[in-house]
Amino acid sequence: MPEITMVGALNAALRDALDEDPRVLVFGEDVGELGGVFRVTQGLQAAFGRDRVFDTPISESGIAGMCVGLAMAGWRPVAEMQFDGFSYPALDQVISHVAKYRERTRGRVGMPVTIRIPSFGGIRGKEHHGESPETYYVHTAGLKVVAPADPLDAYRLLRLAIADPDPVIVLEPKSRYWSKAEGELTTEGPGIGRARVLRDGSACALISYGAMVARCLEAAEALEAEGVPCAVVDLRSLSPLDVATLGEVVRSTGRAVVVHEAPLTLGLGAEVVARVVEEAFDHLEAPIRRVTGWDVPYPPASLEQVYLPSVERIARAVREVVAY
Amino acid sequence: MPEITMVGALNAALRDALDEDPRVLVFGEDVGELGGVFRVTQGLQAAFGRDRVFDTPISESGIAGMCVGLAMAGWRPVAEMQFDGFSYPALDQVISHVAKYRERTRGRVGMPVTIRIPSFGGIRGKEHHGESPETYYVHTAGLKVVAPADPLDAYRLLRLAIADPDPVIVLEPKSRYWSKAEGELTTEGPGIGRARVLRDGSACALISYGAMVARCLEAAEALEAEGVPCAVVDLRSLSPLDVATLGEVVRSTGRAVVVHEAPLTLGLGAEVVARVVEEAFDHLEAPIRRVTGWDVPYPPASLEQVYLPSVERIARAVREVVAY
Amino acid sequence: MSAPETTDDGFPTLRCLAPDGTPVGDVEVGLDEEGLRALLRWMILARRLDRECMALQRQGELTVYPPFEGQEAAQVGSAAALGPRDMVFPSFRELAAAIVRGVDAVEYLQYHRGTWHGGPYDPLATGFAPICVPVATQLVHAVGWALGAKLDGSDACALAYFGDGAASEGDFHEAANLAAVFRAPVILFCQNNGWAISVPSRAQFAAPIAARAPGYGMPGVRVDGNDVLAVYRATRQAVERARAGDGPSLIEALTYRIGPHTTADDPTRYRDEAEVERWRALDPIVRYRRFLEAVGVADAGFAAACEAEAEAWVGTVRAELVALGAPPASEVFDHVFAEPPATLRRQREEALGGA
Amino acid sequence: MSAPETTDDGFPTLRCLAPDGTPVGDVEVGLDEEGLRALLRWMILARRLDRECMALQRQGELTVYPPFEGQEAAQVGSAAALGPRDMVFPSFRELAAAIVRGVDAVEYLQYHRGTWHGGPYDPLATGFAPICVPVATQLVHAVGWALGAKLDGSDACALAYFGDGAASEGDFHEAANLAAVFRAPVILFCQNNGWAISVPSRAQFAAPIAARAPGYGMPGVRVDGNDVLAVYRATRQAVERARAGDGPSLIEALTYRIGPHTTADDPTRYRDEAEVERWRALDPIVRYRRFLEAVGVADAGFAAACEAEAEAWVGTVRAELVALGAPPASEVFDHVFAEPPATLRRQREEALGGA
Ligand SMILES: Cc1ncc(C[n+]2csc(CCOP(=O)(O)OP(=O)(O)O)c2C)c(N)n1
Ligand SMILES: Cc1ncc(C[n+]2csc(CCOP(=O)(O)OP(=O)(O)O)c2C)c(N)n1
Ligand SMILES: [Mg+2]
Ligand SMILES: [Mg+2]
Repeated sequence: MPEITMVGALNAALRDALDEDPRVLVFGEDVGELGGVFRVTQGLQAAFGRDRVFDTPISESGIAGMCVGLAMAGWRPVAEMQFDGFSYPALDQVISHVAKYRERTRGRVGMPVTIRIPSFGGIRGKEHHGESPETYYVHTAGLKVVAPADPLDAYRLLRLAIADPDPVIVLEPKSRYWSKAEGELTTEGPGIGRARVLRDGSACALISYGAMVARCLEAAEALEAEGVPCAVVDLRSLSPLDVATLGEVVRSTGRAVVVHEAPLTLGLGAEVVARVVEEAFDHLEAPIRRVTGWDVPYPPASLEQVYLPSVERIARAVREVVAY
Repeated sequence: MPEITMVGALNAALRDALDEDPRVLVFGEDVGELGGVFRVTQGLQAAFGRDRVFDTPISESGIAGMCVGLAMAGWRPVAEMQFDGFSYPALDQVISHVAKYRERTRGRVGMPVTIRIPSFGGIRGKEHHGESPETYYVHTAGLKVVAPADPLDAYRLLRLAIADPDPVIVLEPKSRYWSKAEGELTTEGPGIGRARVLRDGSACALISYGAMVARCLEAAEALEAEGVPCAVVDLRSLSPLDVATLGEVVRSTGRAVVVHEAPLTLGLGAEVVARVVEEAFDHLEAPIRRVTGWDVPYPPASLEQVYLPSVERIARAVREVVAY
Repeated sequence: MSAPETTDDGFPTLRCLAPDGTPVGDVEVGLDEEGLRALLRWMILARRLDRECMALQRQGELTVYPPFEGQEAAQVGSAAALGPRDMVFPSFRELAAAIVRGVDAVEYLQYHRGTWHGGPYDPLATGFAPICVPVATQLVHAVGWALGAKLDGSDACALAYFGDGAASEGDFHEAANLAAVFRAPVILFCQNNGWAISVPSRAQFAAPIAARAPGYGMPGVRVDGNDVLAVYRATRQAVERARAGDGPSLIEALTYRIGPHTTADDPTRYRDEAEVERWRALDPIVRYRRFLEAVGVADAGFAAACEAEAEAWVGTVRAELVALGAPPASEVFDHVFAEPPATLRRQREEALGGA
Repeated sequence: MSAPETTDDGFPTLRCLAPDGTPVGDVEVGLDEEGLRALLRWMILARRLDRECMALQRQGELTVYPPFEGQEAAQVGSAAALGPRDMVFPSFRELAAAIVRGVDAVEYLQYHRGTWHGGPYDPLATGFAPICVPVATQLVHAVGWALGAKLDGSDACALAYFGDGAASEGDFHEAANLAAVFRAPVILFCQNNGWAISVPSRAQFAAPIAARAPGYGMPGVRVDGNDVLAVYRATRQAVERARAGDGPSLIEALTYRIGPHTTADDPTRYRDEAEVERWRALDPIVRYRRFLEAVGVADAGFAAACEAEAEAWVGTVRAELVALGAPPASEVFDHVFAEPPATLRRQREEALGGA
């Protein structure tokens, strides 16, 4: 089986979705001829034509708003926001309409809308190119939010998002776009709403998603060598959260560290802590630590590693929690 | 001393700010001749003229964006978003610019911007008129966010917001606009960043803000009668959070219930739980409960009391926590 | 009688009937006599219902209500120009258009009764999208729907209503530009009723809204919004254009909101009664009725019959409406997702017990 | 030589010089000989620096760089028409304009070196707002600033740059409309360089951008953006209008991005080399230099001297730039608030230790 990058897997997911369902449309800024600034849509316009894969003017609010109308007309829109920081002009349409339309129409008008957003930092990008927007979406009732950590899961989650009858925000970790994996591209396996335990370990649970999963695995490796075996949980589905798995894992470890790139305050880690406290209070042997971005705007390239959770920061937090 | 409503107190705060600082400007939709749909700006245009108090077209993004330019030109803009649900078109300007401008300019260009947003539910409003947008703002690094619970603190917080060198989002609880208080209007007292303990009690801490503070006080009253004395903390400053006070109170009660109108998931309660766990883990005798709005769009008028935390729901949570 | 003052800017305004009902332009708009009478009937029904709603609100049977009195011609004339497979994207004041589309008034009014959100009726079956409160946001929905219809090879079109106030929003621009670029079969229909709550048109923009159309590469027409024939004609033309694949159009209908912004508003705080009186004299129903009677398409008996029908109808509407109970609490949870996730199921249980 | 094809739409394009430098319009733009020469000097300096930046990026000294080659006249001509108290609101490709404003190139380039954000230079001292990446967002900032200047009774004005791509954003519309309503002294200056990354103008809008101006009630001018005199003249006029209290203007400068969108872009994926060649032949520097030499305002020695100056200058810029170290880690925390709150101070400590 050949290796595939995350970009390749996402491209395959779009291709297969376009192929299998004639109602799927793919559009956004530069997704056509260019194939997207990250090449995720490469070749799709040539394969499926300009009616099904097309460029839009730079109008993020319009892109999200058109999704609403297209969904009403029976289409299954898959829109790309070019970067995390440029998804914000669409927030009003997403919060006020995409998320609420099914509810508002008592279920008569569904919103099978997928919005893909290349997200998070770590690529030495300029300001507005390293944002972690998940909180804005996770807090918004009516949306589902997923963030894959590896190519195979990226394929699965994007396919599931497109097939979902409800709106799904897909946060693609840019810094992992060129990471590779080997295996079958399939929609089988854990669905939206399910976390994955990537590694077992009794000392502490590392809970993360997106690009930070790789750093958690690295930290777990290092900690294992120190005699501190850590479980690693990839949340995948940021909304709905897999509360059952979280509870189960932390009830067994008694200790947890949550890791994400977003700023600390009201980053997803806050919700994870709250849920873990609700699910596993009697089993907790130490406060849950959050290793996250700081409460600052995402910094410029030469300072981004000061901001991003490092393997060392993760490991230190685990050591502290274990020593508590 | 005469009684004053929250609307009256906010009006007085704007009037005093306009009076004391000639660089203060007040603008927004219908704030001029009409005096705002809630009358918060009533009489200000007549008193200070059309240059300092003026109507804008319906352009929330433009309103927030103009704040940036006006601040650069040395003004101190105080903008009104007409309702919580109509503040979303301005999110891009607020997140990408208002919050980041000082950072981006290495402190050379400050953003002494105040954005007032009549917020939260409980007034039998239509959809988009009962939103609790605090998470979007609290998670955004570079902003301060306050939410007063009573008229005197509304005066204080709005004055402090306007005087603050950094951008402050003021979430005004609509359902308390016509609540009354007696006392001196003053900026003395707790600043932005400080919570207030409104009531002492050893059994459990009720932590809330905005309109829910009144319900917490009511619940505390009822619980006191049952022999369950509760402390009530009014956060006031949602960002920065007064972590020290939170820790102190919960270290003494060992139990806490957080109450807010916003949906549960990544509502401010999640952050409060996470902080309390960090600050008071060894003192916790029960999991912290969150009594909040559900993870659904704000419901129509005839169902809003199904959604809003009721005194009964709050009291029940306290009883459960105390019985844990 | 002089033309409304807002038209004193040199920009042409399409008109078929003078305010007194005399033809001043081509009155052959392509409707047969029955069609012509239908316009009057709808306007009469709509006005009667609008007034009933004001009363219902005063009596506590509706929460807040935004009346459209004065705008009947703008709404009826435009909605009547559409076919059954077309889709209307309303703002929040388009009850008259909803009636023309066949939306059930009681279902619609659940919105204002506070028992449900934007689309208590079936938007797809009625061709009338949910009531949309965040102004101008519906315009991009309409463009998306129209693009979808075009991709389906259908000749259906979308018509989106918006106000003069909404025209200042970014979404207006994105919708107009996207429509033009994609040649989407959509009609952007502005009811310029002179006011956005308390803010008059002149404080909202510095040129006629219709004058924006050339900047997008689409036709822009300004029409006397109190002249139902002119509105019908302009809309019909735009519809034909859309069906022919020639893309979007912008229509600005000059009209006036006779009543308050909503029942929560007190317009005496910001506008002169004299202005209201001037517009009252331009009443769209009186004008059209005079025309129909003058040309012999309807007699006084027809209007009387319509009024009687309206009376009976609003009686039924009222009766059904006040009989409506609150929806079950479960409604709060049951329409958020096609399949509620475990976390939401748990909340539902906490809220409702086993219900 | 034929005019750029994008102008074949009947909309007039202001031009002073033909592509070969021959005057085709009034070339008296109100500049003395020194002023005329300064335009050439700035263009030469700018181009040389732009090319150096491309090299610096290839050598790993800059992260990503957006070149402006081909757009020198559009930027220099417009920026030169401003006074020292005016304020420029750039997008992200306006290094040439920054140079004219006196922004220090090394400070500016810290942005592209990845050592700091949008405004590494002092925006207020230079009259040049921070680099602004979210397209069109800067336009409303400019309107706010201009309104502020007007309220101060100053005759200063703001000039905001934006691209053809940015013109599709809602913020463009809100800015234009707000500017018109408030009669704000602001110039909305569009560099229509034919492309928004890979999307050509024709897929972005269906009418000239300048044609949008009447819809807002402001003058709109389209100008040959490779003709520095025409750009200067159009901007000058707009500036005078603004200073006189007559409000905003919209200028669309037709130009072309000769290079890639940024150094991360490969334009051969979406456009023909032939198109690039056609525009290369319309080089703004060659055109203007021919004119100056023909009318005897500058001789060949002048251009040579400018080139020598540019060479030496970019050498210094390069040396200073590559000598720049990474900023201290504390920078991540120290500019978020005027006074860091306790929660942030604690994070700072956690990140930096006692530092
Ligand atoms: C995005 C947004 N901002 C503000 C509001 C509050 N609001 C409701 S109606 C209205 C005025 C609308 O004026 P116009 O578009 O002319 O419509 P009309 O009320 O005259 O029918 C405003 C500001 C809103 N509904 N949506
Ligand atoms: C709001 C927003 N959306 C998307 C982008 C990503 N982006 C960067 S430049 C660009 C194209 C801009 O085109 P144009 O305005 O014509 O400027 P040019 O690059 O030609 O100078 C895009 C889409 C952005 N910067 N901002
Ligand atoms: Mg109006
Ligand atoms: Mg461009």
